[in-house]
Amino acid sequence: MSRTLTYREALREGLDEELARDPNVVIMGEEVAQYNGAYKVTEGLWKKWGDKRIVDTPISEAGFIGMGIGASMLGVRPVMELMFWSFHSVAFDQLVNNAACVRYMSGGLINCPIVMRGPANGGTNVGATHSHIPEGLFAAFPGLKVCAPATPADAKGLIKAAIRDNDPVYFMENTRLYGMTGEVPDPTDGDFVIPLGVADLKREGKDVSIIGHGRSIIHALEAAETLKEKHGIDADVLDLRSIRPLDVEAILKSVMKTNRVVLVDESKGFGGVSAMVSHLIQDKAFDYLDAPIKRVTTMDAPAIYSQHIEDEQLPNPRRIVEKVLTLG
Amino acid sequence: MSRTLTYREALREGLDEELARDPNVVIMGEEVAQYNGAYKVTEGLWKKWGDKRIVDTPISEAGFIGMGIGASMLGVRPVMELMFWSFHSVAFDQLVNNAACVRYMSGGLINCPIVMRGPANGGTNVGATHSHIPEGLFAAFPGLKVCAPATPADAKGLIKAAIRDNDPVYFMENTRLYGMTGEVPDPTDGDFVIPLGVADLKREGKDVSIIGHGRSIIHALEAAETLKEKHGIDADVLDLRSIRPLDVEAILKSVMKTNRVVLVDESKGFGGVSAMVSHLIQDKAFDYLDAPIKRVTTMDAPAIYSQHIEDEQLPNPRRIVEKVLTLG
Amino acid sequence: MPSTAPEPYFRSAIMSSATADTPRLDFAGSPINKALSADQKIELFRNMVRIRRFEQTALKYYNGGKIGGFLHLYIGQESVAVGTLSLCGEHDHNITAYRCHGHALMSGMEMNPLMAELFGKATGCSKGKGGSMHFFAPDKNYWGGHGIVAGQTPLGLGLGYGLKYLGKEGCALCYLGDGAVNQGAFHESLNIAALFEIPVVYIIENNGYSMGTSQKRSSAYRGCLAQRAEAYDMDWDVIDGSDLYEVRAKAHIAMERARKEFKPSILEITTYRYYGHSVADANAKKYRSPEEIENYKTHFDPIRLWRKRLVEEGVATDEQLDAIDKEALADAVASVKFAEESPAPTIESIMDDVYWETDNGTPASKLGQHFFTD
Amino acid sequence: MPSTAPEPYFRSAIMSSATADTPRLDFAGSPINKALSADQKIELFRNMVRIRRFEQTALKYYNGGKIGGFLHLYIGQESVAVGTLSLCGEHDHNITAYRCHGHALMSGMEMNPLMAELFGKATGCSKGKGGSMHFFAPDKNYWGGHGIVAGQTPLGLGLGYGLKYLGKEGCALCYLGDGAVNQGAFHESLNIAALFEIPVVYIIENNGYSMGTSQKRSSAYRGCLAQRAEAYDMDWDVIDGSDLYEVRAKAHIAMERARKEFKPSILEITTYRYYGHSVADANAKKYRSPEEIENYKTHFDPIRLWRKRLVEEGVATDEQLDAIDKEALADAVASVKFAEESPAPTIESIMDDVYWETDNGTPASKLGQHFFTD
Ligand SMILES: Cc1ncc(C[n+]2csc(CCOP(=O)(O)OP(=O)(O)O)c2C)c(N)n1
Ligand SMILES: Cc1ncc(C[n+]2csc(CCOP(=O)(O)OP(=O)(O)O)c2C)c(N)n1
Ligand SMILES: [Mg+2]
Ligand SMILES: [Mg+2]
Repeated sequence: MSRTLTYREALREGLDEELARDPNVVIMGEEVAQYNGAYKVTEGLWKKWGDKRIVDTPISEAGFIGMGIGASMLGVRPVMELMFWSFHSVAFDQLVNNAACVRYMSGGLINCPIVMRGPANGGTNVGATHSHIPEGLFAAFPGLKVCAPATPADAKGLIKAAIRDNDPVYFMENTRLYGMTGEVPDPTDGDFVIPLGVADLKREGKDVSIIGHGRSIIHALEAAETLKEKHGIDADVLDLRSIRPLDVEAILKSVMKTNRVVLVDESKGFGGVSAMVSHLIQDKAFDYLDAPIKRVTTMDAPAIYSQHIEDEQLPNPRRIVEKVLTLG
Repeated sequence: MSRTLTYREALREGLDEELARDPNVVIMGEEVAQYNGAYKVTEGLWKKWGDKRIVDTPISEAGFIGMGIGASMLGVRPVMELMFWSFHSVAFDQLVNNAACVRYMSGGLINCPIVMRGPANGGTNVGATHSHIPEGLFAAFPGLKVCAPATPADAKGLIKAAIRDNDPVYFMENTRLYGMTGEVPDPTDGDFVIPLGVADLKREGKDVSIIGHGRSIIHALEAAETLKEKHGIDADVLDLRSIRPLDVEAILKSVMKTNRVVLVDESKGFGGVSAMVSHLIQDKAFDYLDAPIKRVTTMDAPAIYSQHIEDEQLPNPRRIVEKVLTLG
Repeated sequence: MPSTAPEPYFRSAIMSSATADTPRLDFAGSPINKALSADQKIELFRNMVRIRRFEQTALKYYNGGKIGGFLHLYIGQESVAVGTLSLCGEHDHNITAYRCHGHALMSGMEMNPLMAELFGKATGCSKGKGGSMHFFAPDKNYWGGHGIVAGQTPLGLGLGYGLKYLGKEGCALCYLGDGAVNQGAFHESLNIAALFEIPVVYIIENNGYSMGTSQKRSSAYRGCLAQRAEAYDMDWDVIDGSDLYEVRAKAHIAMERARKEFKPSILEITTYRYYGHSVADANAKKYRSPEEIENYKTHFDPIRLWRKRLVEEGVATDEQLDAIDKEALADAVASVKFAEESPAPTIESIMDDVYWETDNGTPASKLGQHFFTD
Repeated sequence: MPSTAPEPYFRSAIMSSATADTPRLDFAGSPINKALSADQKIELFRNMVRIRRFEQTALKYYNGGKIGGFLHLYIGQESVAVGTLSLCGEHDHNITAYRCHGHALMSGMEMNPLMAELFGKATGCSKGKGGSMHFFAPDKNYWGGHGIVAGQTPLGLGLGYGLKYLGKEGCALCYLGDGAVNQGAFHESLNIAALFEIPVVYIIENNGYSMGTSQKRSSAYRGCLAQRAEAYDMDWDVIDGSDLYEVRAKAHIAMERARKEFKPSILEITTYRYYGHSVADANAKKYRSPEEIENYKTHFDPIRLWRKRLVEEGVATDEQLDAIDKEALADAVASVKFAEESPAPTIESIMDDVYWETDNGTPASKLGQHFFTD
């Protein structure tokens, strides 16, 4: 059985179930408790779980995230909300040094079972500083894991896996997806966990592989319909879901089938997840490529505010369709 | 005429000349003045230029770098030393938001003519937190420019260009290069400036393109000699010098000539400058490639301390030679 | 200052205990206020109502879907920007956070480009690239408008440093919220300000809340937030933001010390916001009681109090002030028309304003690839 | 504490004015010191000389090229780690910066794995992955060894938070230097510590310098650095680090308040380092006069003073203490042998210890590619 939930509700259900499963799971962040979360992901959890388990923090990301990391070394399992992932910039040292390196520097004596989560996206007209897309940024640090669900079911399944993982997992949500609905298995049918490191073929095709993660997948699916209807092109849409670990096998499988690739990435053009995936594909499936790997990325400027054109700066179905058509 | 200078001396000469040229140039950072610089790049400058122009700061990277950015908006031209580029982690917000985005968010009303410089490398047995390689990280932010000289002459020429540039330039040096010597044109022969955005073919070959920047180039040149002597392979060694702006033309020219590419990058494998260059090459020179683009990157773990093997974690001539030989 | 500063008699965090009858000190007689002409006093009124009318108008169109993203209203806090910025001369600079409309207007920006910016239009002060949080006017010594909490505090330090470096006798005013005081960058800035003797005045606009979190839930402190200055051996004061005379009298002292003696300081100005954190804050009346909001509006509204004062002093009549108010509203309405009729930015314009060198087509901009859009 | 704390009578930053004759308070009579048995007092001596002998030996081999990277010596500061950590029970935890050898040894780590770590060997406490700045022993409640200045201060907060969360009655000791106090992360931690009532004691090891910068050139403060605690309404004290009794007496009070009342505090312990910032610091005698260094060594050396005390108290004879010293040196020398004979890490081992899941070969570790070496 399954129900229709929003992405937000699915996430919340996942958090709630993990709070129930393990008394060491604690949720922390700005406005997560009494205010019910800036984006209402944690709505109702404070009322249900109380002050100990759901903790409002001051606006001190380096301080409270570092606190969570320190507590995780002792066995607490904090789930830290960044109100926006963009605010990573003021906690960067804690995120890339303390969480990512302490296991290594201690020769494996310490581990940090911590989750950092929050929305990581542009497209909400809040300007450059609030619209960073940091999946590729963090995936570049060995010691960290990164995932980015595109659907309600993935959001629930992956947040549960992230919380159970014994390494730091950086979980990238999307404010533009919070209200989106989808089928999510019923809890009475058993624990619903989606492991990290497994991509999901969201649409099966044969002519081209459209590969991405997060909201790009929603765009890709829409683009795929257009491609099919208007151009007779039948696309595979592969949702990476997890950026690190990365399901390279699934990527190669799709590419070896279609021989043509368009990567969709909300990052700016220099780098991002897609540059990495591009390199991997040409390295491992060189002989299968009938055309250069193309990407659809965010136009390479800081995020613009204007509500009239921000969606044009970002990848969108139109831009994906156009890019696929350039493959000839 | 030219003299033999160390990389450190060349940098210092460049700084000194710019201090003389423009009274608004000011050097700031931890221990840059009275201590003469942790790595002695600024040695003697405080004595020569005094308290106003050479400024010691507290250990407050977010504070003093933000201060430099604010002052640059008013027309001061600060050259900020990060004792290690690794310490970017505590100043990240200032580096990627305030410096990179304020021009954009103000619709072009404000500019930040500032240089951030310091060593950005592994290989000195100082462990994971002190050995980050952030060229790719920062190049991913539109609004920033990034360069990384490999030789004394490039160090001098590029630091002068960086200081004169009206955009923020992040200048990546290397402690393993500071003591290296090379020819640098004599100041009496005129102002020696190397513009950003121009790669330098450090060795001319025909069989394979080895492309990188910074210390990787020194390794690449050594590898190229071995390849020539032992394997009869004649390599182009292209020094990017500037990561953003990036001399894509020079890259393509080399690749179209050799049809084989090995990228060398001290970054970890996920991302880095090399993933981007790889993507660009396969995109723009797809039909010229006789083999997949290969990379030599730092082994994908946090930087190890042990002096016995850290150089094995990093790209080195042996690893480059081996990689080139895999191209068959 | 600390030793002679009067004890704060009203603080927004403990506002419920203050009433209209709480006795107030009178700062009208301080030199900087005595020096005000009638016209200047009226001008202060005009500036406050212009902010309020501009924002009320913006609110209407935000609710009508014409404005994107966030809209952090300054309504209720007008006396802070107006009082402090009224003291600025040609060498004084200012910078603030995302709640920046008041500072922008008081710095001398026109309503048209501001409203157009909110509407995301090419005629906006930031060409539609900044939005509500990012108004700038360097030509008016106004440096924004910054979205990352306390991220502007080192920049403000840099403005002060720059003034000193360039030999200009002025000071930098750097505003932040009561929640922003707990960001590390602010503390780093304070230490450097005191150590380097930077002419910067940090102004905490204490409206009692950071989003839904009251001051008591976000900060540990002795006495008040400004008192943290003592940690850096720095001066501080607390100011009742509902009284324009007090704001000016005390800020003037701090600014003069910055300009003449290179002494930085922290001023904490108690104030209140009438609306939610941003307009989208649906909880605004959950974490604050309606009574608390009403009490402030009724007894401490800075515009109402200033109006009363002007009338009592015989500086202006209610009719004159009404006319000014009307004019302000008319300007705001006109700015909407301007905004509505302005073109949206073009897609190509997304790529402008990233680099000075490319914008200016310099030789440097011709070398190498600057942009990497796929 | 602030109101009753005796005025600091000796501070390293103003050390030149203190001499051996400067009158000292006697903390021998405080309960926690009175409770010490003779053996325990001798043990404190042993712990201090073990640190010194270990480091002197390491220094020799660093100069001989056997140790890579940095080597930040603790010599001169031994009483701080020994005095404070001697107060720790099974639920007390500690964490420090890169100058971490003393804390590691005093937490109960053996010399062999520490020396092997310096030598970059696989038998090192961190398998050769951490080096001098990164000693760890979670089994001994010792959480390192951290290289980013003040980066450990939020972690220390987290240890205290974790203890409280897990219902353990203990406290966290978090050490930092006098230069580290100006990092934002420390201030954020202080506010949270006070606000959330976290059982953490921040210990500023004030050796007067951050690299070549004296306290006066890096920090603005009133009275002393610890006094910054007042900004957060937090307790603080200043301690003469050359007196082990004083360190223990005052730290005990702070730790008890943390454990029993969840009151965090800042202790500033004045001390001195005899060598450069790290061994590679060639300027060590440029920014500090040789007289200053000699004065400290002669009059304030904590080991010499403690030895004198033990002899005066009749707790031990010089001969007994010499024997302990010799033993410490012998251990250090033996640890070099151990380190020399140990194997270097293998190249393959570079890829271990990145992820718990891959190290433990869990099902999760089999899914997806975790590593991206080309
Ligand atoms: C570093 C960072 N963290 C969080 C936020 C989200 N945020 C924006 S404003 C705000 C509250 C700030 O409150 P305060 O400083 O009191 O200013 P006010 O809004 O009351 O003017 C928060 C949490 C942010 N913009 N930046
Ligand atoms: C964020 C950061 N900035 C700079 C450094 C370089 N650095 C290491 S130690 C140090 C001085 C610290 O002095 P202090 O805190 O007094 O500690 P001490 O060395 O005296 O024990 C500096 C500048 C660093 N490791 N991290
Ligand atoms: Mg507020
Ligand atoms: Mg020190």
